[in-house]
Amino acid sequence: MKPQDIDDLKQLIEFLKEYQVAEFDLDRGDLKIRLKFNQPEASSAGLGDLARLLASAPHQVPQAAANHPAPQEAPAPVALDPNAGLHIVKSPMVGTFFGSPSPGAAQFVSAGDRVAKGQVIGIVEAMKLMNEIESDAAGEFVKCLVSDGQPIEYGQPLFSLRLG
Amino acid sequence: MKPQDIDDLKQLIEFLKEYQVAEFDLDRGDLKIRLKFNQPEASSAGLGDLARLLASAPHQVPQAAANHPAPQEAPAPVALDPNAGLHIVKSPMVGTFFGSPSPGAAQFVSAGDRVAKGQVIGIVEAMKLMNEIESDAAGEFVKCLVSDGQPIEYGQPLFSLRLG
Amino acid sequence: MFRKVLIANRGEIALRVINACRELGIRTVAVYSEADRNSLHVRFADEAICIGPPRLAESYLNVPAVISAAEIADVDAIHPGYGLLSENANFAEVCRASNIKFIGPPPEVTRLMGEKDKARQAMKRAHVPILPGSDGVVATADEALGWAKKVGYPVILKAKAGGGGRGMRIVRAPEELPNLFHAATTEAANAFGNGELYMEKFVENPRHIEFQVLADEHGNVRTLFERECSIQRRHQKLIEESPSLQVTPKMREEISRTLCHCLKEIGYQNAGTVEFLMDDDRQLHFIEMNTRVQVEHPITEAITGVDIVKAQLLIASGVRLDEILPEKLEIRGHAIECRINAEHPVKFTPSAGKITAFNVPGGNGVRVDTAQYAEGVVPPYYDSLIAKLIVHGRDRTEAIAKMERALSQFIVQGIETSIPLHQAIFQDPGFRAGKFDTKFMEDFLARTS
Amino acid sequence: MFRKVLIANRGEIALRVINACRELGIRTVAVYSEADRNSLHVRFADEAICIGPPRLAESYLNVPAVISAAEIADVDAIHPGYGLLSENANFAEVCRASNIKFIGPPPEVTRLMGEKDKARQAMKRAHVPILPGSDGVVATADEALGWAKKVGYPVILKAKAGGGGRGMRIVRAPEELPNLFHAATTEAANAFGNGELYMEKFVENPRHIEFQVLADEHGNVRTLFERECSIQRRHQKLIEESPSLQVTPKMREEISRTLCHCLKEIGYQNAGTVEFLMDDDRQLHFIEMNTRVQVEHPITEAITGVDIVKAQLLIASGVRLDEILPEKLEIRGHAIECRINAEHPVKFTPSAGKITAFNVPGGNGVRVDTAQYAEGVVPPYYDSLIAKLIVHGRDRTEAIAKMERALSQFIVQGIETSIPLHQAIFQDPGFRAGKFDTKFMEDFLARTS
Repeated sequence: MKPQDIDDLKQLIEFLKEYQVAEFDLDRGDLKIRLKFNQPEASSAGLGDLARLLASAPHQVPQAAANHPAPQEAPAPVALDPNAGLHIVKSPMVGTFFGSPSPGAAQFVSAGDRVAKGQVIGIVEAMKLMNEIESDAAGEFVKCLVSDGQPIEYGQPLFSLRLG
Repeated sequence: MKPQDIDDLKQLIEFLKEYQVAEFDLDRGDLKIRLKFNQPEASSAGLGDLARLLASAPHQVPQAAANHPAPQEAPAPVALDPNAGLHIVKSPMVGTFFGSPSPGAAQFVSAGDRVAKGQVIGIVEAMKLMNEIESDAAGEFVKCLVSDGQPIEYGQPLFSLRLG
Repeated sequence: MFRKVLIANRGEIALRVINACRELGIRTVAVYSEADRNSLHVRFADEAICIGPPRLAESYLNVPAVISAAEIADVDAIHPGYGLLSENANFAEVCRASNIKFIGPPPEVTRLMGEKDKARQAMKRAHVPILPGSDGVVATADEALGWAKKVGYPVILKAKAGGGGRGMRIVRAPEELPNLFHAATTEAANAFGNGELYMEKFVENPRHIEFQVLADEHGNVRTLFERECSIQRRHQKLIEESPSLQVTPKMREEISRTLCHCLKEIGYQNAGTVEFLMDDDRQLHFIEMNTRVQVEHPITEAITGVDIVKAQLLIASGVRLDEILPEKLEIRGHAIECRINAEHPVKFTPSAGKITAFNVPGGNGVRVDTAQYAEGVVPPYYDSLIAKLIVHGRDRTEAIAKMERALSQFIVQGIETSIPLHQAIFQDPGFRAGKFDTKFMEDFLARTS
Repeated sequence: MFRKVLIANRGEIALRVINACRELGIRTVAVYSEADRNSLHVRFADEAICIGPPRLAESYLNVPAVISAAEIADVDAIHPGYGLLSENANFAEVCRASNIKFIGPPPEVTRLMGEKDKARQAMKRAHVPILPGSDGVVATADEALGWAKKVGYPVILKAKAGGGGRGMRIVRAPEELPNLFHAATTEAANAFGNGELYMEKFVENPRHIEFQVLADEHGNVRTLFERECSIQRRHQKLIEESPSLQVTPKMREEISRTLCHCLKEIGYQNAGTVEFLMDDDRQLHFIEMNTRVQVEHPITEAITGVDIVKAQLLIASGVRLDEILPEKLEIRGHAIECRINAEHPVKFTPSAGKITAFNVPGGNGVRVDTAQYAEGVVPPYYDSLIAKLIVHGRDRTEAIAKMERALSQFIVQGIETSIPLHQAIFQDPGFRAGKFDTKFMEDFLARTS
């Protein structure tokens, strides 16, 4: 295995872990991977249900004000996550998201654009201040995960990039 | 495998461990990896403490009345149990134990005696009635586990026998 | 005051009594079956004695085992809780013979109240309103036809030794009577070993309203107002509240005065509950008396500030009522109780098993009486009640809001509970408006299923 | 009434406010740091917004983050709880500028009470008894020597911007004064960015007694009697009770009347607590005012039947005090609170970590306010208070018995708690007899260590 392969694998596992994957099989050409994470639940069968219940409770995003579009659902379970393998830029603050410098203006970035680290890719308005959101990595811009005028919380995923 | 491969593998396993992977299979050309971590007991350590606390709480034998001898402690944990390997005759009722038919009389049985199934080996007084306790097995009488006049509860070990 | 008391019960009421004893400085002895070894009532008593295997008849209902436990633990008194041996006059007699104080009325009174036809006559003599009906036992179907004609259909035949709805038949026309009479007497004979019946006028969809009483051993009787218990399913109360919206201050005052007089005559002692039906005209009619602490006693505690279980202990140790109760009792606010049962909220099938998560609501005006806990086990052998959730607000509106808030925070995982059912009832406009009678649950379940 | 309220706090007080809102039909928005994602205040709010990483300054004390959350959630009002932003006048001003109602007094009043020397002067003008001391700030050590001579040693130097014991020095003789003055002013400057000091007569081992007040926005002020909070360790209260055994009805009446007059003059609004020292002669002396709900507010709720947090919400929405409080407030029984902290009961070191078992006591007269649960985590970043155990009895003796019973049933495993310390204090004859002052804990720990 090449170092690159190991790195790739690590990134994969990190990713799987982050998304709480339990088992993972891959069969592609000559490469087969099968992976299964420790299930804390399984070993302690039924214990700590309340804690888990809380951990898995749907994330209550604030109800949007009248003039806001309906808030998106929290990220879907991993198995269906279209962001798998992508780098996620998260919001460093609470506020209202805008993808363009002013109403009607063009979006900061569009799908397929190359994005440099530090490049402004969105705005979060908080207390009437427009805070520029810079990309924390370089790569190809894949998608904006929130919509214009949407209320967002600290740590909420805003964009996906393909690194490199 | 080259040292670099080993190092890579070590790094991989360390990594897997850190991420609490339970099992891992890799099959690539001539390289096959199958990995499964021990289920750490630690993962359930500390869960359900209250239930365990209750299960292990010292058994509160009633405080003896003035003329009763002090109640014995509940049986010690198994590892130290001097009755290990012996058959235990338990009390079928709540009451006060007597090892002889009347005060001053000889004990029903003594250590080393052969005991037949159904043989009376003690008395439990309950509501002024003397209830004869019969051995539920045949064997050699080893020991009486309670003392005369001691209050006993349902299911409390009374005698130990060596079966056969 | 007693030095040491044995609690001949299990679950939340055993813990309730243990708490009252501990707060009065009385040493406590729990008894338990093998199924309850890890119960909180065992853990929180000063002493605990295993009295038998899980089956009720061999443990909690096993009189010799309970008395033996009391003797070896050398207790002064036994508190029977509710259910189990609490209304067993023979048990109270054995206690007396064993020189152990039974915390409840004397066995003669328990026995009188257990013979429903006699209790009815005793109340009638004391001018407590009763339903028209037979003077005591009705020996034959023919005699029953005569009474029914006098009383007017519909009538209800009830078992003299009755309880829990068994040995009861509603008769709507004379031609039905003979068959129903025989069915009832057979059922009563099978259930209670006594087939004797008596007859009452049948009230369609009454409300169930009961009065809490306390009587000391010196001839003093007081009532602690009423409880409204109409939300029930198959004679099992689900929700109780106090005060009742239907009882006026004048009715409360009149019934209380009559009851105090009557129970003094009878020689009643300790806590008790007098149950009434309320008809469409808001008239109350005595049906029976429960001679022990009631499951729903905490709502009365909430609105009066009186600790009923402590009062029981004090009364049984000879304390006079005027030392236990304030001179003037007042109703303060409104209290509601939900009985949280381990059962399917729709199918009502019991749900025993291990509780995997347990979060009880707390905060202002919320009381929870439970012997359950996370990792605790609900054994399949006993009553399905696992917790009582009691709220106290300044008025019914606040109490309802509080109950809704508390129910939403009462989390029980691993078993099914009646919590979702309670939540649904609290959404019902009829319930919220206080417009309901004992038919409420039947209609509610028909509507929502 | 408000439609939607944001709760700018965490832990039990956040849940307390959520409960009050829910019971009033107000929608709730929780804010939380990443460390509190699985907290009950997040779970039981209608909406929840993550406002930052665990560190207080970046989340719960981050004014822009809290205000942004309020804006995106479109709330009418913010309840600050206690601690955190609750006495931050700037935060209250930002709320006002953002058109969000801050549930508390106007920022001007918060600021006045935050400047301890000015608060003292305001109280003095209104004839609230204060300790002899300087007229406002003492600029130099020389000036301080002059005041000290007038007041009489021992005196205490306090920081104008003070709190938590910082910037304080007791001076027992003139020759000590200059050095202590400089130490205090330096400490105050470092702690509060303001080195200004004022001087008061120092009372040896006083009792700490505080009065709960409620003021509406129409000029009406009422007091809800006093709380006794002398059981404290390093200015951290451990046990509070109400009423105080030391306050006579006459004192209660007089102080209440003076406070109502004074707070009306000042333009006080919403809930607040006026803290006094009581000296050996049972004289009360004002020390400071807390302009928010107090940790120990539930004991006042228990004895008065008033829901203080609901009162805060109602007042802030413009309701008049006479619609919130009964015409006549009475003290009913006796209430005691124990603050259950996640800390070693002897060493007092904080004990963060996962709670593996959690059984809260229940039953008659027991209230638990907590946001913790089995499997919950106590993060290392915040206050160590994990639960408040409040009991209410007909008198102090019953309340003590109830607390002992409840403490013995409060089981927390996985972390250390102060429960064993509380149990030991309740065994202390001095405490039981009500004979204690603020030096109690120091003596108690010396005796028992």
